[in-house]
Amino acid sequence: MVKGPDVAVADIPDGAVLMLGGFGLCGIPENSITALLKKGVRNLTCISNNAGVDDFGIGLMLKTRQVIKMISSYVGENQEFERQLLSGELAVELIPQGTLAERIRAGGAGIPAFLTPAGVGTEVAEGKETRDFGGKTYLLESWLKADFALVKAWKGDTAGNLIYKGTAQNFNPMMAAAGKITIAEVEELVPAGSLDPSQIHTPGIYVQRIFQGSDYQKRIEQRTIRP
Amino acid sequence: MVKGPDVAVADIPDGAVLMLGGFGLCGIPENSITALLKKGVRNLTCISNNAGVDDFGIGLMLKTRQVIKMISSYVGENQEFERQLLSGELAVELIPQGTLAERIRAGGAGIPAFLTPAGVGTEVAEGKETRDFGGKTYLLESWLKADFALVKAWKGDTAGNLIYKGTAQNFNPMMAAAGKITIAEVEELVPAGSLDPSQIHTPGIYVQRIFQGSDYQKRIEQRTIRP
Amino acid sequence: MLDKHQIARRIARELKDGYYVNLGIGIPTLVANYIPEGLNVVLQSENGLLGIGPFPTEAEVDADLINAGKQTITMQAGSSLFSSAESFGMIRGEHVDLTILGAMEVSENGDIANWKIPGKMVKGMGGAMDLVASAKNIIVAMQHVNREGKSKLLKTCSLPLTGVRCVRKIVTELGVLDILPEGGFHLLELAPGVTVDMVRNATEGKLTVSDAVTEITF
Amino acid sequence: MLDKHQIARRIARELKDGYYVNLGIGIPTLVANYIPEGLNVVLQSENGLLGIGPFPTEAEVDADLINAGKQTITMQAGSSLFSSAESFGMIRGEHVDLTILGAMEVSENGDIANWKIPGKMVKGMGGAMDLVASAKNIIVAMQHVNREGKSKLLKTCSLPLTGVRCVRKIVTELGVLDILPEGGFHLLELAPGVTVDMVRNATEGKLTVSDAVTEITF
Repeated sequence: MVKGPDVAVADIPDGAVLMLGGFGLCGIPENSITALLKKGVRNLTCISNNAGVDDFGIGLMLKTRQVIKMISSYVGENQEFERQLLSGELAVELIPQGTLAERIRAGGAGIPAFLTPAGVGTEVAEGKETRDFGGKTYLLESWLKADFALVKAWKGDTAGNLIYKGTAQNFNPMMAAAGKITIAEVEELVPAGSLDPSQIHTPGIYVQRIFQGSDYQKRIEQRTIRP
Repeated sequence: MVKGPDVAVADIPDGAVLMLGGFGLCGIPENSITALLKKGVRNLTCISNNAGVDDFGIGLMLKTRQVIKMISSYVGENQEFERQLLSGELAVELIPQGTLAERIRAGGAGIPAFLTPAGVGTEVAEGKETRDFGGKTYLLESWLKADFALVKAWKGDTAGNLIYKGTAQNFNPMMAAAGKITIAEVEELVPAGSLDPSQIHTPGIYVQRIFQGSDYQKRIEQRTIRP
Repeated sequence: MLDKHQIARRIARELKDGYYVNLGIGIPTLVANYIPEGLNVVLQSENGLLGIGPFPTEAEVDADLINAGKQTITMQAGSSLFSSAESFGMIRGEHVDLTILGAMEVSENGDIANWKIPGKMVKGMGGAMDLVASAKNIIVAMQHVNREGKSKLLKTCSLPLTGVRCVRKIVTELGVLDILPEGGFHLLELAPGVTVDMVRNATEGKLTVSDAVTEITF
Repeated sequence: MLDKHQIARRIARELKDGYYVNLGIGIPTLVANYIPEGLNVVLQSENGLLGIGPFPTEAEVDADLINAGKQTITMQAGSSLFSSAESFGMIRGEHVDLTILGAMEVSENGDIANWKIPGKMVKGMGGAMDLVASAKNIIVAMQHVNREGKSKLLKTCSLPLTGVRCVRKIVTELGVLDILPEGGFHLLELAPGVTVDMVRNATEGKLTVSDAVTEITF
């Protein structure tokens, strides 16, 4: 348990490799991102399915030029991102979403490489080893790990156990396991023993630091209403 | 939804490859095993972490000589098993427990092969491809699938969603995903919509047949009591 | 000619009872509006949900419940929520019965290009490469020709590929075409007011025509 | 000489606050009885539980709650339950701080044999190969010599291996020994009434003795 986001991210150094949970703006570690902005840490590599929008999420760290490389599957909601990419200020590595999810899962689960069919015959396969298996071709993909994983959950306990809400689970559980240091922020932090052990999405063993966040904005990208 | 275990296993043919959930006697598909005994299907290959005990679980199917091969990590609680193995009536393939779990998970998740360090330098590595990765040696292991997976859950709904109780989860979720046809028996079957979507351990997409079981014995192998 | 709603409506006829279906962004999303009465179809969202329900009312909107297009959604009875790793395990493991997605180009051997236009901003492939590499059955909803009137049903794709030899069926504004196992587009149905020659002119790749071409009616 | 409870008690001193620990069957299980007061140690059971509590009372017995030795157990506050795939992901991913297990033989370079005796019934390796291949730190609880008085701390193991170059520390009835990174047993502590010569005679593999060998006291 740590006091808050500023303490939680205090030792993240310039040049660190980070994982940030979330899909779009859903389930992103809002408080930790704010603390990283305040801290001003630079030259970050960010592994995250998306790169936020211009004025929220990882987009805020792009604006302040704290990120030098993004590893993502989809980055199409961000004009500042586009500008930096075209000007060469920012590097980007695009990975098929399922491969990204599985590479992170492999990082946490101690599996250095695995085979997947995604990307066979496309530019994603360039330079990668292929294997045939039962008449189908697969790519050998390697694990991804991070110096720090920043995840966001709905409820957490003092033992580090996490429960996510709705589709805010997404990349958070795999990232929690793949970070050398995992920092979890939760909307509600309860004493160990308050959560049902069979409903834990992320066991506490993966979480090194946990704090109760505040002022969640939970922005919606595509508010779509039924008439 | 099917009416009961006899209907659920009716089309399992002689020579089928089955997966059976459970760890020891905890979380085993008791009703489906009883139905297989009744049906008398033969020449089965059973993938299961253990082989039951002499008078319960898979042990019952060994007694009736319905099993020709076991694929397991630990089979040490069964005298009939020992007799058949030594006499050559039964084949056995022993796999490290984590490798077994991951190979089944890979089968369900469409990953034909992956690297694991378990068994490097031991007889488990014989004939297997090895790979060095970051200074450590790994074995290439392949996926496992089954014609039918027989799993047992605590609660289930008519959409096939499953929730396990305690440590009865074990191999059941991966097997549910790795069976071409997955048959789930549950202690309590409820209408779709009765279970909290965020607490589902096995999403219904993996389950082809579900029924409410009865007369669960839930035998305990090592009843250990605190004074 | 079909408008995008009619394309979606025609594709919806391919659904079968008990199907698990992944709908891509754009026209495919509209297919949900035309699921035939009485069919139990479960929609998968690759960000971690089985059982997408209708869009929410204003009161139901929940920022923690979105689809892969980042739209707010609701859940059906019998839904389940899970991680992206589990979700793509489902997809890669061929548990999803049908994938419906859009395309910029499709080739006569079933290659698909739908993620990148060189020289333009690259947004990323998202989950498209995983979906097309693993789907048991893929139907593409697309325009037959581009704005300049050039065919998008080609001998070989000119754009960077998303996947190879994977598309089975295409529904365009002009009609319904299968991709034959040996290669080649095979015209099955025509949109109202469309002739075989119109399809022939709009198709660069090899085209054969069914002996029993029918007109799509709604 | 130490009895098995004393071996467990000595090993318990290696625990540190916040450790996640996997305890093997036999003597390692007894370590749970000697966790020093005030230390927060979480026990992992590879069949899918973090936070093993004490054995249950008669009323608490639950067939659906067992440890990897198939014994009925309870859960601590803050426990979590999961599948075997997740459990071995934890183990393989080196999230468990310490693994304590038994052995039939250990070699001077840290190889361990504890799963099979050729010619006898083969029970299987269970999770032992996964545990020893991935543990950040492994302590072995074992007898220094077998019933015939022959050393079990060997130059090379004679039995089929469970894992290679993985054991870091051994606690036997005679004392505590490290395995040096360059190979060789290194005696650190002696059980009460045991001399260095007794250890030397009972150790077939290369043995060095610390300049500061101490006696184990409780």
